[in-house]
Amino acid sequence: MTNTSIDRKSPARSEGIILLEEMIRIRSFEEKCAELYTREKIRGFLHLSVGQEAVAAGVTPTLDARDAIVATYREHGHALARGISPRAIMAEMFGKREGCSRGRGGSMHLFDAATRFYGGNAIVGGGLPIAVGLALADRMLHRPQVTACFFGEGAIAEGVFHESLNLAALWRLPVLFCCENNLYAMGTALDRSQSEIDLCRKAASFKVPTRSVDGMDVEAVAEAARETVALVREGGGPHFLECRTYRFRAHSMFDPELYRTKTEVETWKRRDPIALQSARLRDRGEIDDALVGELGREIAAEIEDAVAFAEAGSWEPVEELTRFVYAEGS
Amino acid sequence: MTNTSIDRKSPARSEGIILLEEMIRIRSFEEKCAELYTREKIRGFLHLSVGQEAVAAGVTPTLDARDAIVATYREHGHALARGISPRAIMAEMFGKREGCSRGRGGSMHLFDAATRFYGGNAIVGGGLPIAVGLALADRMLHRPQVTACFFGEGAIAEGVFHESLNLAALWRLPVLFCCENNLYAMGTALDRSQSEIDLCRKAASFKVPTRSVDGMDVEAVAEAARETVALVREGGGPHFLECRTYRFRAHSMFDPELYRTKTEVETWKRRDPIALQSARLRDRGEIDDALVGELGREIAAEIEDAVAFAEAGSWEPVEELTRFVYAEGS
Amino acid sequence: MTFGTATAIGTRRTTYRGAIREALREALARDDRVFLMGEDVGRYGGCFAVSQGLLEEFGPERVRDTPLSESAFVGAGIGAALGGMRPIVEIMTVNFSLLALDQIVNNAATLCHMSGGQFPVPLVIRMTTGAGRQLAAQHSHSLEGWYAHVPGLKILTPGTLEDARGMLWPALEDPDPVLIFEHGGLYGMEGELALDTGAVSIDRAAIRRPGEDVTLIAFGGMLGPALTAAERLESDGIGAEVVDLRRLRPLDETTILDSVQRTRRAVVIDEGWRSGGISAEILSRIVEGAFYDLDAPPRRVCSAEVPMPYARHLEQAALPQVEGIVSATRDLMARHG
Amino acid sequence: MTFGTATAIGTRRTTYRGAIREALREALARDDRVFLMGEDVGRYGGCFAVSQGLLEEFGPERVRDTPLSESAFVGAGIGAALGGMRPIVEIMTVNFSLLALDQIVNNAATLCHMSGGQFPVPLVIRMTTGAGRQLAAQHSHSLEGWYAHVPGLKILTPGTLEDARGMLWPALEDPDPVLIFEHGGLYGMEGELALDTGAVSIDRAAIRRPGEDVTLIAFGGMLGPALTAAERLESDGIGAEVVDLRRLRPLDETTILDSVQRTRRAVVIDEGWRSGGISAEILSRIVEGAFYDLDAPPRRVCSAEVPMPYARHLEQAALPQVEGIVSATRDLMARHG
Ligand SMILES: Cc1ncc(C[n+]2csc(CCOP(=O)(O)OP(=O)(O)O)c2C)c(N)n1
Ligand SMILES: Cc1ncc(C[n+]2csc(CCOP(=O)(O)OP(=O)(O)O)c2C)c(N)n1
Ligand SMILES: [Mg+2]
Ligand SMILES: [Mg+2]
Repeated sequence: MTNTSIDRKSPARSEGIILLEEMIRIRSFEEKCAELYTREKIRGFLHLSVGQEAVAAGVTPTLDARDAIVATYREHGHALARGISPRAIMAEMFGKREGCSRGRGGSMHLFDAATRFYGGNAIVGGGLPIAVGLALADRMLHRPQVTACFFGEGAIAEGVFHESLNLAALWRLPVLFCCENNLYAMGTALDRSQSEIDLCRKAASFKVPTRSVDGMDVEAVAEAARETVALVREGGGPHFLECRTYRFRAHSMFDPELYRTKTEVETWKRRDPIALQSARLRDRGEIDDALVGELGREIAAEIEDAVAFAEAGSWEPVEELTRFVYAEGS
Repeated sequence: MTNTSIDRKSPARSEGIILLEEMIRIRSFEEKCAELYTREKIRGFLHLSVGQEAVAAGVTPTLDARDAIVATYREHGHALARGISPRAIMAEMFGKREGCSRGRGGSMHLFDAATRFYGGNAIVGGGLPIAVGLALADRMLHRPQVTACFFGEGAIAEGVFHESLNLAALWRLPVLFCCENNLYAMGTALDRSQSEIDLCRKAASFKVPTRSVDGMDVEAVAEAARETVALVREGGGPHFLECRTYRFRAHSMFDPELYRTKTEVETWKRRDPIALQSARLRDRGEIDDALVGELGREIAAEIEDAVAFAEAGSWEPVEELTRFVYAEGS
Repeated sequence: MTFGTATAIGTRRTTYRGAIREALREALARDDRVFLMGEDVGRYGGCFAVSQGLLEEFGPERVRDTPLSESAFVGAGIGAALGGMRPIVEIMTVNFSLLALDQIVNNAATLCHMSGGQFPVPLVIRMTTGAGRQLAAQHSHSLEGWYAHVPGLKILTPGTLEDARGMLWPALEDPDPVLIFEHGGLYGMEGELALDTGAVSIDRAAIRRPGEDVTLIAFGGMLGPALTAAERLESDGIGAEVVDLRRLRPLDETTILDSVQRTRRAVVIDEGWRSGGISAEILSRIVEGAFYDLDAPPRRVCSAEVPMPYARHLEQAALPQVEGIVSATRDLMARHG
Repeated sequence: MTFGTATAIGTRRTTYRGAIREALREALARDDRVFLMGEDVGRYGGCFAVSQGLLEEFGPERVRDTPLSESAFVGAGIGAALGGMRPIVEIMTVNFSLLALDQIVNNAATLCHMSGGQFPVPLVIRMTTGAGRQLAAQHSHSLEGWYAHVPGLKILTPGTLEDARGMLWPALEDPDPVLIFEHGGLYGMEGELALDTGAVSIDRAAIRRPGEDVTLIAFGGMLGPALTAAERLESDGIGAEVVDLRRLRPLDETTILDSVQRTRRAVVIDEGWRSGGISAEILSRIVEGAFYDLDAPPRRVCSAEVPMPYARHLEQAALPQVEGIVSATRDLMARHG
């Protein structure tokens, strides 16, 4: 952050405003990504979380700096909420050397050692056992840390979900399994992918305590996450948190959306987490038009800055192509 | 079967006696295998089901000839109970061409197209999706058939168990998932492999109906299986049948049995399914010493015949080594 | 089975994607035992839009969406094949096939042999392979050559519209498990196809371009670059023959050796990683079968040994390019005999 | 790190199994971050008795029995490595590793690169490989050469007691994922080991027997047969040099080429299947690096391309045998230069 940088966690702003701000940041960032995708600045697969911002914005701040995060290919929001700089994320999407994965990962593979952000995994379910292992390391090294693992409800069909929950439960490891249930895995609706659509029941079959929350209500998400993370940190073993949410946009940029109706999407849009939180804060008198305008301008500036940074970034020299296939100095 | 052949399903014998007879056949056959293993007639891995005979003997006869079976590497009992000739099975264990897999499979890979016996799978959990697929074929071809899939409780930790149950439940396929819960997977006790040791609860989390039965009581197993198979056949979708049993002998021939106490084994041996059924039949006045002696002699002769057959068998010519890597005429 | 021969009854414009869709439609229409199963093949219309419209045409029993359970639905494909069906299982991308590898290698490839011939597995598995679309390290592998190591499997790699259209039917008629690798970069490839194009023979490699001086051996996504390179070499006065392997297992060694014995020089082009790739097998077959005919050691042009990077310039640098093929070939021609 | 050099301070008798156990014990004692995890490594004492006694010595936290969940416990190994531990994950048999292949290939092998170097994965995975014990088609694969195709992994194949004893420590010190393939047929191999044998260098292949006329290249379970063949050839007056590859990825091409440039002839022996096996890569490297030095085309002696049959005579016929190596070598020597 240079001159355009903004004090994102201004103490003057209430928690509710900070949550709103984070959601707006994510939304704006991703809307910008969509635009940059059509301009071919960003390539490959691009998965936006528009509509689901309350999950990343609500859960992530309940973690400590020493905690770890494992996410999916739909992880811009988590990366931003974790505090990875928008510049580094945007540069990554541009494939630039200044990107948080040096341009090697792209949208689906954001990584950041400083904030213990372990990706950005594009294999559905692939991150779950990694989270279990991170938590195992914490346990063996007697560190009071939590690993938060985000995944979609589609991942629950993968065998590795079950293996991972069982292992974590058997060994009582400090993992928060956070399921973003947006009702679809690409075009496959939950009830065509699971014989039991009550996902908490599935988790409970491993004796993992569960909680389900309205994933469109960012304050509810934050509260549930805070309480659940505390339980995990206190040695309560893994917990499963279902956030019931919805993806407003297509699965990726190549999705004709044949599998759901416009009406369904519109109905859910009436529960837009940003609109809901704005309305609540207005009701509470915490925000007014002026503040909303201010937030918007701050964030827009931040994103413009990130785009400019990414544009100005450099290309990793082709000679370095095979660098990092193995660790440096190995 | 030649001159020594015995009318194994003599109508004069009651169902209880037939169940007893089948268990004695399996026990005797496997005790013989153990002996032949020390004589190096049988090689490789050899997994005996001694103690668990009530499961194979009780469940298998409740299936029709048109039904299919998928089993594990501990499948001699299922193969025998299914009516594959002891000769063909023993010849297989000897590695002879006359074996039910032409000597290519051995103890862990008994196959028989005539009785729809699809193996003999030595990958824990590996047979489950195959069973799902067989049932899918039946459904798509409108055949009122059932596929019975046997597996140990250890397989429940494998992701593919969950994937398979979900798929079968989602599509309401006619599969009987029969879990032989003998409390150990090699040396790993159930409670060190599962966070939830009530296996029916795990199956129920897929909305699969479940039933648990005393796997040492062959009549109870038979009754439970009969009723469950009927439900599956009638279109009730997949069912999960847990048979609570115990393995009296080592996991395989290389097992020092460090993981359980002699006392535990002895306690279970007091519930030997053969002894239990014999006692019951005596109480009922269905058998006496004479009949028991007769059964023993008949079965001994049958097994001697099988061993002689296997001994006299031929070796597949080495020139045929690569035969069957691809289908004949492909 | 009769093979479509390109008689002059006219052509139509289509794409690789369209050709595969047509093949699927034909198979579904022609044989009741055939069904398509995989993630999002139905309602979504196929991850790469290959199966679009088939659900509407054939219904959800025969165009069957599955949950995200690669191991179970591939295994179910094996079971359904054993049970008398002719399943076509689609795995979205070759990387995800690793979640089903146990079923493919431990079951599909072994059952026929383990059972002494009683249980062949007439299963077709289709999947997308290859890089070039900036999908990075978990969506860009080229593992078809890797799969070709496994006895019991057959491996097809359509690189032309004809093969995209024609390989499915013989794969379905084959009693053994056949894996078809569709290159993701080719789905949009357009061209003319004879109106009556149908099944093709999958027995032999094809000489896609005759030449006398050097043999370029390629398949799938690398066929195009190999042909372009051959054209460029033409202007240098180098006559490059281009062999399209088409099937990686079993390999058609005869066609390879015949060509190399004539040209006495060979360059193998493979999008897979070099070390231990199918390119190594081709080199070995050439050396074992035609050593004394060679004027120079055969060459390989392969992908750099790196999990595919996202950035376009790095990805392109990792992949075999026309220039690389041309310069390797020129270099080879300059070697003494 | 210092390497044990065989100074003459005496030897002791041990086995391949015992040597590995000793290496495990040393690693567990020496570094608190090290732990062993896998199916039945603890209470059972290890499927092949390798880890017997370690649970009693180091307790259940560090000798950790897992459920039958290959994908999850290999993935957990990756996570634990990322979290600062030095996990040794045991997979009972190479075939079962296919259930974890997604984690190995899509995660362990890619994370360092995908993250731009931020997240190397210092994980060691040990597994049993190979045939010869009549375990049939689902327990007898030799896939170490197959794994060697994957960038991001390192592949070790101990074929001697020294390497069984000494490869684990450098594997643990390596910042990248290292797979160690222990040949099941070697566990009982007995011999003398210098009292102070410790870690070995894993950088280079080793010349296990010098010779001038031909180079036999082998590793793991095939090293013994290669050495025996070399002795037999001696009596024919053929001096066979035996190169033990030791590490299949990265390959030590220098040692291979040095030897072949001297002997001008090579035979590669590999228990893996021929087509697309590591044997093909070795042949290719030889041809690419020493074509003009060769007096005859290099040869391969590999396993028959068949899922391993159970019957002993068939299994033995499928596997490379001393006689086969000897006759292939003799045949090669008879070829003109
Ligand atoms: C193992 C695997 N199979 C298939 C895919 C292709 N794929 C990518 S995202 C996706 C849907 C996942 O749905 P869900 O887990 O609900 O997450 P969401 O996309 O809804 O956030 C699929 C099928 C993949 N990436 N990995
Ligand atoms: C995927 C896989 N992992 C490990 C093994 C090794 N193994 C063979 S049997 C067995 C125990 C299985 O236990 P369970 O399923 O309870 O069956 P049981 O042996 O008790 O009949 C193990 C770990 C295997 N065959 N397959
Ligand atoms: Mg979803
Ligand atoms: Mg068991």
